[in-house]
Amino acid sequence: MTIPLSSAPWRSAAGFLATLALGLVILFGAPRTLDTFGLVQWTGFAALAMFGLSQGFIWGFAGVMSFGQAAFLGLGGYAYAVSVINIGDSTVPVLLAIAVPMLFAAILGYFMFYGRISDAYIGVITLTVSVILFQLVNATSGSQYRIGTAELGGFNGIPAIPALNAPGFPDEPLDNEGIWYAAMGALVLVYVLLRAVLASRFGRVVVAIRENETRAQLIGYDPRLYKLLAFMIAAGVAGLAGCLYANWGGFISPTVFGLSMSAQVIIYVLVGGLGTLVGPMLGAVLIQALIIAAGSQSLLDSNLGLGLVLDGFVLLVPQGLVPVIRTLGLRLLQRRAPRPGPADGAAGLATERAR
Amino acid sequence: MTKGAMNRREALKLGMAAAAGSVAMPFVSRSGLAAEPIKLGSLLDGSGALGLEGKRMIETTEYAVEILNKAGGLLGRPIQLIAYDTQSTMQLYTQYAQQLALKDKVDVIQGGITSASREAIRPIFGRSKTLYFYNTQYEGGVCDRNVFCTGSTPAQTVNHIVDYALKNWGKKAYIIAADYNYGHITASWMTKFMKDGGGSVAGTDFFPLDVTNFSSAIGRIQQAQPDLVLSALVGANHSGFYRQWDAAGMKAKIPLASSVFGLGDELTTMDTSTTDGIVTCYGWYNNLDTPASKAFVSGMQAKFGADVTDLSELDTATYEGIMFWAEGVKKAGSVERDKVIAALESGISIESPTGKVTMDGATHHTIRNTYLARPKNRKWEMLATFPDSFPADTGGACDLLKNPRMNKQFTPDLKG
Amino acid sequence: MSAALPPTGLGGAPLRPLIEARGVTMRFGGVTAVAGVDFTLGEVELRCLIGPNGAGKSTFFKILTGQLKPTEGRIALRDTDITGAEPHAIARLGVGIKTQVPNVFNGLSVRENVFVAAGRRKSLARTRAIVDETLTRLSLTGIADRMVGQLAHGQRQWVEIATVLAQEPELILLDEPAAGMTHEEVHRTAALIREINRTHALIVVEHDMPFIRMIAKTVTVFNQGRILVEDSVDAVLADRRVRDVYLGKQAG
Amino acid sequence: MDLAGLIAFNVLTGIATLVLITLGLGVIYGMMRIINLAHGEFMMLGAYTAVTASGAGVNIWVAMLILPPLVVGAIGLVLERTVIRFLYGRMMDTMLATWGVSLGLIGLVTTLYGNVVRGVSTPVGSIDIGRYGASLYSLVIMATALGALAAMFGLLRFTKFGLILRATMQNPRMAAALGVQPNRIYMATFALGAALAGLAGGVLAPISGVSPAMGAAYIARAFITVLGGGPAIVTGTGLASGLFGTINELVSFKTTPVIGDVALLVAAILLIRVLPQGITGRYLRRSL
Repeated sequence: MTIPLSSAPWRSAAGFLATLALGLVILFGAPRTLDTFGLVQWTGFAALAMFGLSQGFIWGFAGVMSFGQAAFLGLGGYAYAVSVINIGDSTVPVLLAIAVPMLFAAILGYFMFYGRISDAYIGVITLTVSVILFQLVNATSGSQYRIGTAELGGFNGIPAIPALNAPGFPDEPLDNEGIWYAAMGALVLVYVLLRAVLASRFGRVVVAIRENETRAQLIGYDPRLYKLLAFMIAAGVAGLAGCLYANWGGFISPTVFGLSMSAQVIIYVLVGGLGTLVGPMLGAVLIQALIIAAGSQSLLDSNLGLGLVLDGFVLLVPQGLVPVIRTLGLRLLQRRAPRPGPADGAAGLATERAR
Repeated sequence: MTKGAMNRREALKLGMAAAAGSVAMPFVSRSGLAAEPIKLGSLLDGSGALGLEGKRMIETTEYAVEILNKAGGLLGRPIQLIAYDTQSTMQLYTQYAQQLALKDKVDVIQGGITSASREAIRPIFGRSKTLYFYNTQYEGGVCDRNVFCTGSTPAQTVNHIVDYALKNWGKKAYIIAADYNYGHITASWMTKFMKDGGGSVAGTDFFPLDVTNFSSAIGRIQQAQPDLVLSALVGANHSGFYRQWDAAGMKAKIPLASSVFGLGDELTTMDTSTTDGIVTCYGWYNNLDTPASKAFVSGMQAKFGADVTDLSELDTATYEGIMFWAEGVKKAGSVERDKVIAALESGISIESPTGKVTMDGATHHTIRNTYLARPKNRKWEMLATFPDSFPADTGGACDLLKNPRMNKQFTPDLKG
Repeated sequence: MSAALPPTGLGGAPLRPLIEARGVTMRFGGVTAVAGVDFTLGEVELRCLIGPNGAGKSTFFKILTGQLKPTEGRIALRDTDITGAEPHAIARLGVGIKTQVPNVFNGLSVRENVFVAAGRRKSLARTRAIVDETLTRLSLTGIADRMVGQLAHGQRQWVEIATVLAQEPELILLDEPAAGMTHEEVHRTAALIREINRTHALIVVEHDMPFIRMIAKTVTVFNQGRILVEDSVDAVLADRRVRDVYLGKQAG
Repeated sequence: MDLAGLIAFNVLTGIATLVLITLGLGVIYGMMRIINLAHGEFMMLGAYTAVTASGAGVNIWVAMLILPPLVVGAIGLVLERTVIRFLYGRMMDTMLATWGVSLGLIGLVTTLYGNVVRGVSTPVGSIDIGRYGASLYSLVIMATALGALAAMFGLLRFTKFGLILRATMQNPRMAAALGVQPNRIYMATFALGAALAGLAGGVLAPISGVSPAMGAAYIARAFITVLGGGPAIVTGTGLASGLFGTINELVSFKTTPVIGDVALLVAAILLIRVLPQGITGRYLRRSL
């Protein structure tokens, strides 16, 4: 028999509540403790943490290795930028920033999953698609490339993107603090939604397919459909991240479609912990802080640093930080508690293992 | 949560390092100028695709700040340099721009290399009301009260290239340019100047900055049979064009002129057979034979080593940007943005390595000398000098004295 | 040997076929794994498939469940042609399979495994009821929250059988259900199969002859991709050809 | 007519370039099922080897054709021993690890050489095709590509190493039963793939700028060509390069290089959709 302390549902709920509480503390605490710049910086972290959630969900839970998640980040950012310049009020643009990447993911996902394209090839195809998007958007310099009143700007990107506003008040864009609440609030909300999705029957089937696609099929689930839906959800999350990212700097350029963006988000997930939702968010903040620190010094090239971090984690800590910390924490707890834990005491949540 | 604090410490550390690197600190403290330093922010690419150009510009920035501090700083206060390496990454430009404006709260920002980076950060400084100097030879037309541009623009340079080409080579040009706003706008100017001079343009091709293979492009150019090729190709990958052009034996058949060739290290890294004879026009060449020019080169070499042989207009413009700002501060008697702008708009002139340069109050661009030259055996061979060129490209439409709220970038009208 | 007689007798009224396979052939490159097999299974019938390794039994199972598309031939489930249909579509028609190598969700708990199997298109309450019932039926309640990947081989077999049952199929395919089980477990499995057979049709592939005697009435013998014999269990086990096949296999 | 000649010449150059940038990746993927994301950086190292050697006064042909494969092959060997070998059988992890290697190499070269574009001069002149001029160096690229393909074919077809390679490829355990250590073979294969990438970098150095980040420009094209080609390394690489190279050059000439690249990538994705195992996964299966 399992002891209650280490039973999976208990830990899952505790982890969820702890993360939610921490998220809310950061959400309301940051404006009271940080100066404007710190808040703006953390807004950027929140946007990239959301991007990390997207990759963490599709890779860690659906087992789909997308090497081109930046494609959806970019589509979301551009969808927001183009539509908010045209429309003015930011409500519809935010919805478009989610819907456009989802639609694109639906088409691409149908092509891949229903085309029986194997896992490794899915990585290469998503990567290639993001390269194609990068090249196309990069080649839209000149005023003939415009959607409505928004010039795409090619390599230069779109500057001075109007910020979010309260629905119906396009002339009163949010200030830095308002954008922080929007970004961090959205992050907390998306985290809760993804947890809900994973706890739902749909989520369990998605994880089951990751664990054993054949068995899921033999039970009567169509893995293609579930993968497609998971892929679309992740694309929508990445799109929303792109929207927040565009809001953060008021600027977007084709580099959001770039390989280094896709690489970064994979590193977030790997460092934070594959098969968790907290991990990718933590990884995003850590890696971004590292990159920013690298820009303030010239000793170590940031690529070299990222490469070493990536290889170090693949070789030495392949499960990522969060699972390691959780295991250590549980071990400490169990050492204090006199009752011996069961064999699976350190195995992590049932639904939070990926390999 | 401690992230903010850490960055401030880092920034301070950097600023101190920059100040300690200069000889100014002891002098400043001896004079009892313990006043709070004036903060000069710098955003340049010390690494990445533009690292080559950026590194020299960063050095020039340090050099200019050192000169100012040696002379006792400004308004009795030392100048503290806060510099960030933007690593040729657009994301970092926005990141550090916000950092400089909101956190470090610098008094002026000098920097930006590509037009893309300028357009990314310009709105940020506009919002935070931080004075911004853009010190790069560029496509012209920026009309923004908060921004001063010290680099040369097409009406000061490209027109002379086109004139030379029309006079010496023929009437039919083929234009190849980088596929971003610099390339597009410069190509428009090239087309306009060609047509104004009675020539024609056989074709225009744009290449994204990551294109390295130009074989099909060279085929297309040959098919069009132009008398000359005008290039606004930019950056590392595009240097392949010149090599492939040479390798295809085209150097002997169709002459080349460029609006950006030679601003990097092309003269030292490429074969002379590839570089020789490509006609260019800039606000400065590093073998310009004037005392001020020589003093600048030797000053830089004394500070950064004898291998600083690839200085270009990007560096003198950076130097000028800082010196113009310093003059403005002196004249205004304050570092407050509006006062400094007013001082600069009053028509300040400085003596720089490039000669006498005057800030045009209406356009926030410089009236300056430009020079026509072509590489010959790894040196620039001067062909002509054009004194006191006016930034007519911006000047036609932009008058910030009359209309200070104007904020846009003018581009050539090809219909007229 | 037989502990209890199944409710439907051999030689009774001809049952309407549940599965009808005609001329099913499967070639891999130059190798023919299944060659022109005709196979019929009635409603609520229990059939054992035996034959040496490589005789084509598992390949035939894969064809029945849609994991492989036959090169030739047709298969019908009642009135539905399922030739070349997707595995999930066949599963939805009511076919469940326990595969030869345990095919379970290693990263999920026992309960989650059964839940996922039970939960397709059913209400949450109904699903929970099925999960509890299945866990109790297979005595898995005690390890319900353990991770399947950490269980012993025999236990994982039981988990897989549980997922198949929870799916509530009409036809159950069991590929070597007794492999790796203890003597006591084998008896339990046999009892379970007989119990299931009261309401469900089953096809069981097995090598363990005593086990087959415990459960079987009709046995189909595969050899080299073809059906060698199909007869009552006693007749088959007495058949010379069957002995030759097995002995030949053992000798070779 | 002259124009057709020039276009044909460019198409052949494009195909040869594609063969060169793909072959090393194809060897490693075909033999070991490892998608080597550091492939572009191996090319970059080859190009740097050529630049450094020719700068040091080494004969240009030696600097371009001999030294890069040797140097990069050795680097590949070291990386295989220190990183890759711990990850065999973990496909995603090897992909991530090679990505890490790729970032690390970019960073390392940036630190050592600075982020500067260097170049080697083209060692041969130009030729005229009718009234059009073209670079004679294209012929060098074609010859090298053809030579590399022929050498790979010879290696696989006629040598014992080739036989062992093919055996290991089919079934690692069988090779082990033959008394061959799969580990050794993997090590040699990885080094061979790295060497071929180095050769590509060395040969292409004169026509493209040499910079730490140059590998990124090739990587997507190389991958997609390997996958399009399928399991047979020589035939697959040749056929896929022929198909994609032709599409790329023709579309580039008619429109722009960007659209040409996009056309290549789209064509490749469609091909993989139709033939998930690549061209030689479906046709010519018995080829090498």
